[in-house]
Amino acid sequence: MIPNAPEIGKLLFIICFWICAIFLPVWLVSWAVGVLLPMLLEQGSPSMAMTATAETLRALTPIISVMVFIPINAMFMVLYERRALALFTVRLGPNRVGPDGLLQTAADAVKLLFKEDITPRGADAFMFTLAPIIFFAPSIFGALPLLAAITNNHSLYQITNLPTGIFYILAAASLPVVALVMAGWSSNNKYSLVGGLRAAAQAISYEIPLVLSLVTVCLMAGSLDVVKIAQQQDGGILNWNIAGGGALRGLDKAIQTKLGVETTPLITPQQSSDPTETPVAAPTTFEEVIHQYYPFEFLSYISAGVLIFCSFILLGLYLTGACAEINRIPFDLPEAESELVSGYNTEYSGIKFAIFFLAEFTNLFIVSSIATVMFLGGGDNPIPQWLLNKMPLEPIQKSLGAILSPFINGLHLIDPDTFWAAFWVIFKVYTFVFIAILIRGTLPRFRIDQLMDFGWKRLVPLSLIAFLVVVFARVLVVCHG
Amino acid sequence: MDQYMILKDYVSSADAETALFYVIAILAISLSVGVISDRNIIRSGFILIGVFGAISGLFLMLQAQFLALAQVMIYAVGITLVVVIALMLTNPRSEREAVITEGDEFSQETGAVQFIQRLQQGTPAFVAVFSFFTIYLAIRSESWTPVTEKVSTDNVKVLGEALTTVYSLPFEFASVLLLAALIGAIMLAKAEKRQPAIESAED
Amino acid sequence: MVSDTTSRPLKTDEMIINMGPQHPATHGVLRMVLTLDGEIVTHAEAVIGHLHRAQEWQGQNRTWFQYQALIDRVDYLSGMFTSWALARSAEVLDGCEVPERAEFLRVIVSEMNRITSHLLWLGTYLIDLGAMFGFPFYPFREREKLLDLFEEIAGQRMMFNYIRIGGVQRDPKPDWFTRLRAFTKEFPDRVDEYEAIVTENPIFLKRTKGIGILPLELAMDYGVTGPSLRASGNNLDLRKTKPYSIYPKLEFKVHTLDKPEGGDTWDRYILRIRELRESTEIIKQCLDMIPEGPIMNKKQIAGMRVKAGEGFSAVESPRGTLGCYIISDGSDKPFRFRWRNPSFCNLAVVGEMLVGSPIADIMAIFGSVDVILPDVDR
Amino acid sequence: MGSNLIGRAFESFKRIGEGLRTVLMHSFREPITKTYPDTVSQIAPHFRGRLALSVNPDTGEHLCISCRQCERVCPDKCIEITAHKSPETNKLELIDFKIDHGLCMFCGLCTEVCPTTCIINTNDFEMADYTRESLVYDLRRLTLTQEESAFYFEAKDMPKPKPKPPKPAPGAAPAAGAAPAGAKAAPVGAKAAPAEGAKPAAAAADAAKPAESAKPAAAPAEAAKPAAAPLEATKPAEDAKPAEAAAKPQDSSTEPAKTVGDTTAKPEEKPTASPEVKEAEKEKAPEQGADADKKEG
Repeated sequence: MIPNAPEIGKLLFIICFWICAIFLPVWLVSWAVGVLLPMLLEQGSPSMAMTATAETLRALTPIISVMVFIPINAMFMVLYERRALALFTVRLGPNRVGPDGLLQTAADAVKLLFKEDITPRGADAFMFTLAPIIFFAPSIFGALPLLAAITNNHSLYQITNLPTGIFYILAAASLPVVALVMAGWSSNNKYSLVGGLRAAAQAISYEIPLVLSLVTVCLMAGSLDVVKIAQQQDGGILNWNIAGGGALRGLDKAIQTKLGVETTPLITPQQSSDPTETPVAAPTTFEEVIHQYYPFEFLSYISAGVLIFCSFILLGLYLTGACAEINRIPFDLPEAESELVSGYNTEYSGIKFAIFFLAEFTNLFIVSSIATVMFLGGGDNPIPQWLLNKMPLEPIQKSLGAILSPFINGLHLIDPDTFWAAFWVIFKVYTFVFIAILIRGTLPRFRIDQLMDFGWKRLVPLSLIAFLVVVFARVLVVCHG
Repeated sequence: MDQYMILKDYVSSADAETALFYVIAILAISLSVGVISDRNIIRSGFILIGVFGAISGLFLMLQAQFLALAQVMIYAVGITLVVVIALMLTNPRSEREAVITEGDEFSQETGAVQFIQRLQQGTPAFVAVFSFFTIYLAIRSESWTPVTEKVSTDNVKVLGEALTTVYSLPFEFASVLLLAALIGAIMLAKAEKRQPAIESAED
Repeated sequence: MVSDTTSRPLKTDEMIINMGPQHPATHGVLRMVLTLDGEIVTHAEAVIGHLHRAQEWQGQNRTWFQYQALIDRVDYLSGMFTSWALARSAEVLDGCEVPERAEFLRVIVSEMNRITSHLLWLGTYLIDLGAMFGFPFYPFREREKLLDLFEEIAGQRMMFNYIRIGGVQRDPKPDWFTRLRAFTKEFPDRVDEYEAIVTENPIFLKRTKGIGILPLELAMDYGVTGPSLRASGNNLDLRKTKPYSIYPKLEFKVHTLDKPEGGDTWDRYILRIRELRESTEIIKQCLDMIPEGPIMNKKQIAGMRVKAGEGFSAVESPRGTLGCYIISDGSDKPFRFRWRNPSFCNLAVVGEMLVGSPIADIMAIFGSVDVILPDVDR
Repeated sequence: MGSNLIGRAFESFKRIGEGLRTVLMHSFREPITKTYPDTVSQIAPHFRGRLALSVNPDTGEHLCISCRQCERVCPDKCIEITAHKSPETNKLELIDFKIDHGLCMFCGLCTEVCPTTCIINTNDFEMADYTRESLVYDLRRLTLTQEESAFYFEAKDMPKPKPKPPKPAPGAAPAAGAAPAGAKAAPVGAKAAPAEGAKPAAAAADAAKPAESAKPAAAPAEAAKPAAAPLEATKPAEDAKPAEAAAKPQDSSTEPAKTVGDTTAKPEEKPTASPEVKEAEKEKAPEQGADADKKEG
């Protein structure tokens, strides 16, 4: 039917294989470090030193799992990108190393590691070496707060849960620019210098719409804590921030009431703080629930619509800003191949170049996962819970539970909450990555002044307008947060 | 086991915090010395980023997460980067040239470089040390009442409330100042752009 | 200039950048010395000659028969046209008639070659503009099909040596015509696809509209020909203005954009896209009209001779007017050669077009003129 | 203005969406590339690939008549023919045929002027090698086998050559002179060894196999190299390149007993270092010294 079915099948196979290859070691390592070893250490009557070691191990779990995750993930993403681009360009893509080219990037990485590490004459050797490190480091520690968000605030990762989570991530994401300028300047190459300057100018301009869009989402959610934001959006696609930041939550609840599904009693801060409105004792009918969530009837409906529209704009703003922040096409001006040879990394070779390469793909992943957590409900199932309850999934769940219960209870091997959360996060994140690849395969590059114009004259005002509209529209609708 | 208890107590005690404070402070001070002593002005700009990073570490110790992160985002990355870029664009060559043209009052980095030169000559060093000790003594002599209550783990809310209630007037003043600076910068940039056009007309 | 920079309160140094010959986007071995003020080009100078192979001299030291094989290396993307220019000049000198079937074949293969040349330009131009990974493969895909057809009749994919003095080298099989007809049927759809991706793409429009404007007077002064000239408003196309071969029998349109202020890079792009469609139409007509008959009127032997005298002829190559001037002394070797290469004149005007544009536009402008470096240096 | 801006924004989104859709839809088309070494696409029969010398597909006799047309017409001067006039038949006889494929530009002019359609362009394009010297193909590597010749004669629609009139068998015994016999045997020997490296991509896979097996045979051929020395000693100095001639790998002299008329090719026969070769080696040493003197002088 589809002439290209074998190739698509191969790509899907590669995705499945690599996702297993990524998440199996990460999960095993974090389980071993965070659960098994402490459990063994604390058996019987543990000495204090052992308890201390166990605690340290638990505390170190997030960072160890991230360290394991990043290189393998980058390897997969390079291959994923190449195969997907091959699909778009009616080619085959890498298919020589390993079955269907599975090990292509591994081979490339090995090749890069063994290449000569050259420092050009006249370069500032210290800065030249420091730049890739500064570029790479934030992608490790910047991703930490996201871990708690995407694993349903798993107890192992709670330690990374910061009250200013999203702000921390943004601060970490702004650091690589310094590295780019540093690399450009210290290479003693004019093309590199221009690339570094472009990187700085671009990142500073596009950080504003990026931050503003995320701030607006935080405003909708009423928190800077990524875990809180992720948990707020639980319960299906209607609760996600993409659907107006919870503007459809009332609809969701109303449907549940109509269907007679057991609902949790809703406690919204607005209600408790608002003295005029007496707390309603669990509304029972569809109309009542609707009225409770959309108190101003028609105005509320309109503002809910506006909120949904705004949240789509915000997602667009965020993705545009993020694309510029991580130098993806069509914003890859710092390394514009046809203009600046390779921009800031022209002079880099060997492992330093590999680190730049690795960090770029990791940044893409992090940016996509931020979008997932902030807009698409993190690890939440898109199908609403009441719909899931209607489905005949009970026997499957029970049988699965019976099989898996020894692992869950005895060894703490599988945490069902975390597992499904991780599954949905992976799915959503790689969808974003796929969109980024599709854009890369289609669009030409901006020019630097057009980029600045677009950033300052279009995106910044748009993000400010969206911010204002959301502030006003949100008053009329009872959202979460 | 006892040793471990002692260690655990120490880690969570105020002494450890003090020790950490000194470590960060020494880092910040040594980096700042690096900023003014490095002969390469662009490199000293990069070191300045490190100084701001260390200061944000101090903020973190004060439980002011939001401020610390803002420090990193705005000062360390944003502003310093702009300064570094300005330095690169205005004269990428070393400061030696600037020293020769000492009378040039227009070029900005000449002033900065001269400052460094004089500092290295030693006369302002005395002034700097003197003023440092003055400030130090002033700080020490004042009796600061320590706030014993912990503000909050989530002090963003506290900060926001403070800015919009008690400190709203200073906050507005600061924004007016920033606006003025913004307009001034635009005017300067525009004036620069007009100039070559006039000159070419003269030609 | 010096007084300019010093009197300004914030002086920015001018930077001299050597773009090429190893730069990834200079289409071969062109070296451009750029003086930059920030990112704005204040002066541009193209340094050519890195690929000079003394083609004219080589021609004078080889026999006619041998030089036919060499000549399509001058402009490797449109070898049919260089061969044709040489063959026509020699035929003018020699007075030998070309069989009609050969003329039809010549038109077919050279219009095919025009398509391949424009397709390659399209792909590389999008690479110049930064669409590195997706689109550039599509034109190359169609180009491959035509190259396969070339390989079947001429023996090679780029160095054809197909059009000979007095005719063409080989008569293709009927199967070849069928395949070509199939290609002409599906090709317009493919062009539609290119246009869907590129033509109205807002980023592409931003990168090309109003960039690198070439006023008609400037173009005429520099002797610019081909699509670059037609985009600026002149309808010079030798196929119409000085009809040769069987072009008078064919119905086709010379696309010209009526641009009083001069054509920009987008105009040059859209003109080439239209020429792709027009060439397909020409091929279709030729396939319908091609008669049976001989294909060669002159014996292709090693010691082939051309009558003494002087001859000039020009053809409309994908890059513009390609002229060939020869003097023969009646021996088996030509006495003097002179090529009029379109790329040389088109490159000369690029320096003027670049001044005042940012670095990023250098490639957008330079690429839009479609210069082939071996054609410049000969 | 405002509505215009919004309208333009929507227009832009529409256009970008259209482009993205077109690109995405391409992923459902069949890929146009192939996994090259595994699957080789059909190459046109007239493709101008590596040059080769064909033999008569029916009889297996070499078609070259040493007319030197190709050598003359070659614009790159990459063909070098060594031939001499046979004293018995008073006809030109081919001794060696060398093509420097590193110099060749594959214009195919030599194939056009060849009167016997001996030199042809094969479909072989895989001729990468480690040294420039190994791109110089000699007679043995150039000559195609009978099957390969048949394939190309059919693919290129070339008229099949008539078999040569049988030559009068020379009564000269092999003992009469090892050197002329060796020289005469040259084309025969060339035929005996299957053309190495002749891998027509479109030809059947088993056609390539003998070529592969010929590779190990090259090493003994190198050993037999000095055998060319006596040959050159008797040869008139018409091809005044003694040093190069000496470098010719000729396993032909390993079969000195063969007569010219003997055309039965024995591909499986491996050249062995016979006593004659050893003798030749002994003779060669002074000869080479003389050559060196000649060059210096």
